[in-house]
Amino acid sequence: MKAVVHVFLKPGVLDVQGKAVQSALHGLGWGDVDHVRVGRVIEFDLAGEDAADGKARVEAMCQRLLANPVIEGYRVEIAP
Amino acid sequence: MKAVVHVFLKPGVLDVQGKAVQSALHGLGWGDVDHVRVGRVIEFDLAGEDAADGKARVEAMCQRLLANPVIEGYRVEIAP
Amino acid sequence: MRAAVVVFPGSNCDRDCKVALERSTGADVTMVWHQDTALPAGLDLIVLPGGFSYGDYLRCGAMAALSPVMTEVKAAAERGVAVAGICNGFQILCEVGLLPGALLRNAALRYVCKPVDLDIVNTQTRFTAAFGGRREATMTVGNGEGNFFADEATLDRLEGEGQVVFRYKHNPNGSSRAIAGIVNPAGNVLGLMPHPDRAFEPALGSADGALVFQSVMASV
Amino acid sequence: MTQSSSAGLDAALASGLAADEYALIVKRLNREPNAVELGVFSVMWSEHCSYKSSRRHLAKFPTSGPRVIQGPGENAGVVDIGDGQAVVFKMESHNHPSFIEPYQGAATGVGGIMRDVFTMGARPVALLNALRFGDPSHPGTRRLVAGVVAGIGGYGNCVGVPTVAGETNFHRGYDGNILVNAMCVGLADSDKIFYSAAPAAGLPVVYFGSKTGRDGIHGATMASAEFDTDSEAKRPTVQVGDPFAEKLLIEATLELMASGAVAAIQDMGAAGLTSSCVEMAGKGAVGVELDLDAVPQREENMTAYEMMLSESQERMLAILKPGREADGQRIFQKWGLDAATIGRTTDTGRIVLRHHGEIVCDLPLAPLTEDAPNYDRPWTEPVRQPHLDPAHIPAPTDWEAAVLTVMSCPDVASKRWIWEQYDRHVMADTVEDSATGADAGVVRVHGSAKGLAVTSDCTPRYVSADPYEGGKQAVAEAWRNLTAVGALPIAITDNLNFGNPERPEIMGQIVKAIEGMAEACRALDFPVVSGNVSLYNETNGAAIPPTPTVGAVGLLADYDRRAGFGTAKTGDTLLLLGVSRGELGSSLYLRECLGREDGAPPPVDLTAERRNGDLVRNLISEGAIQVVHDLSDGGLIAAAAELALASDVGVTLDATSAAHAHAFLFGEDQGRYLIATAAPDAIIDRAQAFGVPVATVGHAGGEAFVSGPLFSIPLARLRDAHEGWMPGYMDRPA
Ligand SMILES: Nc1ncnc2c1ncn2[C@@H]1O[C@H](COP(=O)(O)OP(=O)(O)O)[C@@H](O)[C@H]1O
Ligand SMILES: [Mg+2]
Repeated sequence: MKAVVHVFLKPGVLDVQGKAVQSALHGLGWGDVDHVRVGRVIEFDLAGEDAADGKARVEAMCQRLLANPVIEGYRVEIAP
Repeated sequence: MKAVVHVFLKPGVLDVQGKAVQSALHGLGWGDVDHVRVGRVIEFDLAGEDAADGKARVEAMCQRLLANPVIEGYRVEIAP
Repeated sequence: MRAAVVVFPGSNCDRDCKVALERSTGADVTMVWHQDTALPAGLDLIVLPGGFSYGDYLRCGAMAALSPVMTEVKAAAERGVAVAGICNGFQILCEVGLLPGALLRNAALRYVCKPVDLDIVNTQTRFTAAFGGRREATMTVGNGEGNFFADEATLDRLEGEGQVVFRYKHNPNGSSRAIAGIVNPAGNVLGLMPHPDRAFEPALGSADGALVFQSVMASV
Repeated sequence: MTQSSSAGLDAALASGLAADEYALIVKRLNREPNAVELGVFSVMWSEHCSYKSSRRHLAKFPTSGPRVIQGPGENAGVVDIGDGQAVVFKMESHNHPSFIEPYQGAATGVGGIMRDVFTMGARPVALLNALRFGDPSHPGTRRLVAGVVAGIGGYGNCVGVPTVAGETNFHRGYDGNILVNAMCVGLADSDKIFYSAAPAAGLPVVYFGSKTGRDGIHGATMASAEFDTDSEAKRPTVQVGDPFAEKLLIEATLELMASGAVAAIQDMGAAGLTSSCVEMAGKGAVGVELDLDAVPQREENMTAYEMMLSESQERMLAILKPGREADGQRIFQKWGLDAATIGRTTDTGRIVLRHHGEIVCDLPLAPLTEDAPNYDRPWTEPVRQPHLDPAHIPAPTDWEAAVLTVMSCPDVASKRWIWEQYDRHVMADTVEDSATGADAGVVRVHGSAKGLAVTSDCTPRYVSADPYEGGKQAVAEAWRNLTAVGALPIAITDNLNFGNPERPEIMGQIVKAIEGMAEACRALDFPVVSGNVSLYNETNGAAIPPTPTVGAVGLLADYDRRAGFGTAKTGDTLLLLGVSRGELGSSLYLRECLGREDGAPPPVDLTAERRNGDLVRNLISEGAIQVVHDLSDGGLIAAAAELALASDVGVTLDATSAAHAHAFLFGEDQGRYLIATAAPDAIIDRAQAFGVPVATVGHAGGEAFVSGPLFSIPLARLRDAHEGWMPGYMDRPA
């Protein structure tokens, strides 16, 4: 199975990277760009075939390591 | 429209973060995890309705700013 | 000698570079703002200083590379004016394409600040002539993304053409082939991670950095 | 008289106020406060802002002196260093936020303390950090260390201020409450210091920096509350630091000041907009009226309450001189900062806030500041530990193991893993730092021959055993560390970290530690010019060891005339200045080798301290000695071993004539210095003439650390032990 984890700052938490990218894009002439958010994406393979079980394991990984639950939220996708 | 850009290191460029995450996951007991890669994801809104046109604009942004073609590849998705 | 130090928002070694240049060469140093669209006339050296331009929030050097002043810096480099990018300045030179390769996260994934012993691989450049054939130097590094990367073919070419100028004796950040500093093929654009601007007099632990600036002065 | 409603009282209790405090507010106002007003009271009357438990005791500190330009009460202390220059400094804690989110908590701690310094008109030139973590074997410790250190480095490195010194301790007493104390030192022209008091009515109040979000609401009251298992739930939105914004803010603030536009200025720290505008107007005895709609906002639909209590970082509030708003706009635009005129000063003595056209707060300023509670909390005399007789303390059976145990224990082991993550060299004026082998960091006063020496010190195990002596010792050790590099100690800042002051035994620690510190400050002419108090450092009723951290600054007239301990040479004689009685009470030897944490700490004889130190400083400034190390944790063993490692030369100590070799070598008697010199006779003569006890204790040479017949340890082995612990602990797989 393949896991894809997206980690983003929780709403309301200052996203300094998003802010910087937005102002750079505006400076380059893309003034219509808005609400930029920058996050991390972590992709990996894991053993097994059962997507539900895979998802549960990856969520545990997010809690323990991949995300910082104090300020970040995450989204897990499992593909065969 | 909403744009989602994934930026990953090119194959052949050592992904030290991916390697570190993998060894940490192994250390925590998830020994079956493999081929971990860590990338950046950038999400934003942009004006207009035409997905093809949006995609072209976002690819230009990637070329100019969001990715460094020497070391990184990118993937653009546009959603309504 | 006439020199300019470019100031980006987030540069933090701009004053250090100015002072280092003045003390080691007596150069007349102008500070140039990142939004300037012209450089002072008659420059012999342009320094891109260390720091965290624009916070380096996307990729180090990426946003600075797009500053208005960089168009002028590129043009000056093409005219043969000496350009030295130190630390963040090196990252910017790679981002803007004046030097090959890129600087990745340090292998240990940590910022590292320490004195480093360097081999001077090419003593014949515009930036090393004043070492008088000495093949070693000591300076300090301070970087989180100083891990020089280029593909094998590029690395071979850099080595073959004498473009590798400084090499770490003990690689502090995982740089390919322990490369600490390189020049462009014309030899007038230098990028290096160690800081000559923090090693320009003995009280700072080393005065070897002064020789980098004195080399440029000797070439004008 | 107005009675408080039960709904009002409940809201007050929830905001951290006590029932009688709420009753007092109602009485003063002659009505119940609305929600915004209650929020304003709750932060202004929090422990963090009002110092209500410590204020009367802090008054015992000596705070003036011939060099003091500004003592406690402003954003930072200001001390004259001659030539029209002043040093500006302060220390502050970010303990609770760092426990919750170590990276951001520590980072924003560094950012906050820098703002306190540049708000006064000073350019920050050095940073220090004093860290206390739980036991290394505690499951949370490693993650906290990694996060805190990365956060401190991530912020200071980016802003471009060198982090040149600090201290790090580990003890199970901090398992549930780590301490992150950050100190910033800045330089200013002594006639261009900026203050926070609003000078007149009718002036524009200008906000600049980052936008306001919902960050850290109730951070100040949170920092004043005990942790319990519930605190996860009442966690405020964590503040995230933006060091790039801070860098721009420094440059813009200093440029704005240089333009002559600033009448008064104050950073927005804990309790944000509330405390900054209340303090500015309150100190100036004017009033203030703000239009909250004008506040730059990061999020939508923010309420007045949220805006007033937000602790969003990297924000400043300035009162500009008449007609100077355009200067401000030009500078803010150049540096890409958000800015807005959000109100004016008035002559009403009130704080009036408008939001969406309505008045949402209208309070007299006086009760917020002057009438803030000032408690005389009951306290009990700490129980003294008995003095330990060295004859009754076992000597090591395996000396080599004992030496290596002390040199590799978490408190003594090299902190290279930490300080290599800090940029120590930016600004190109650092001449001594954590790496160089010196008892204090030294940065040059840019462009002059002068140097500033900086250190931070506290030995919590001494303060636990005897708060009074421990308080004295913290000040004396800081003074000694500055002296050991050759600097004249000029003033201190402090960070008083304790448990819950409502417990009489904790209050006793606070009172006695302050009294001990005050006595040492008086005896050493070492005034307190700024500081911070962090109370309620407890989890489920277990308090931290009392930790009154001292941050100190000294002045070198000529930085070339200084000392360190990294340049001892083969053939040098080792001299020990000061009296060695063999004090083992509360020593590291006792704790690390015998597993005991008892006994009276070494007493500090302040007269001898001063005499010994003055001699050392004179000798350094005359150029008579260059290699000096003070004795502290681990006694002569640790000092000699550190000197050997830093100088890369073997050292032999002679303990054969000591009554108890283990007490002589591991004893932690105070007021002592180890000197390495090629010309010992002249130094011995000088010491005797000065009335300072001096003994020849060994020499440098060879490649081992030796005290025949007790031990002989190859330097490489000693180095592995000393350098190996921290990377071994931090970098082992998860
Ligand atoms: N957190 C830290 N940050 C920076 N430097 C540190 C830190 N912890 C320890 N150090 C450095 O390690 C060295 C030894 O520290 P310490 O044993 O506390 O010194 P001392 O007892 O002489 O005051 C000093 O140079 C000190 O500045
Ligand atoms: Mg010391």
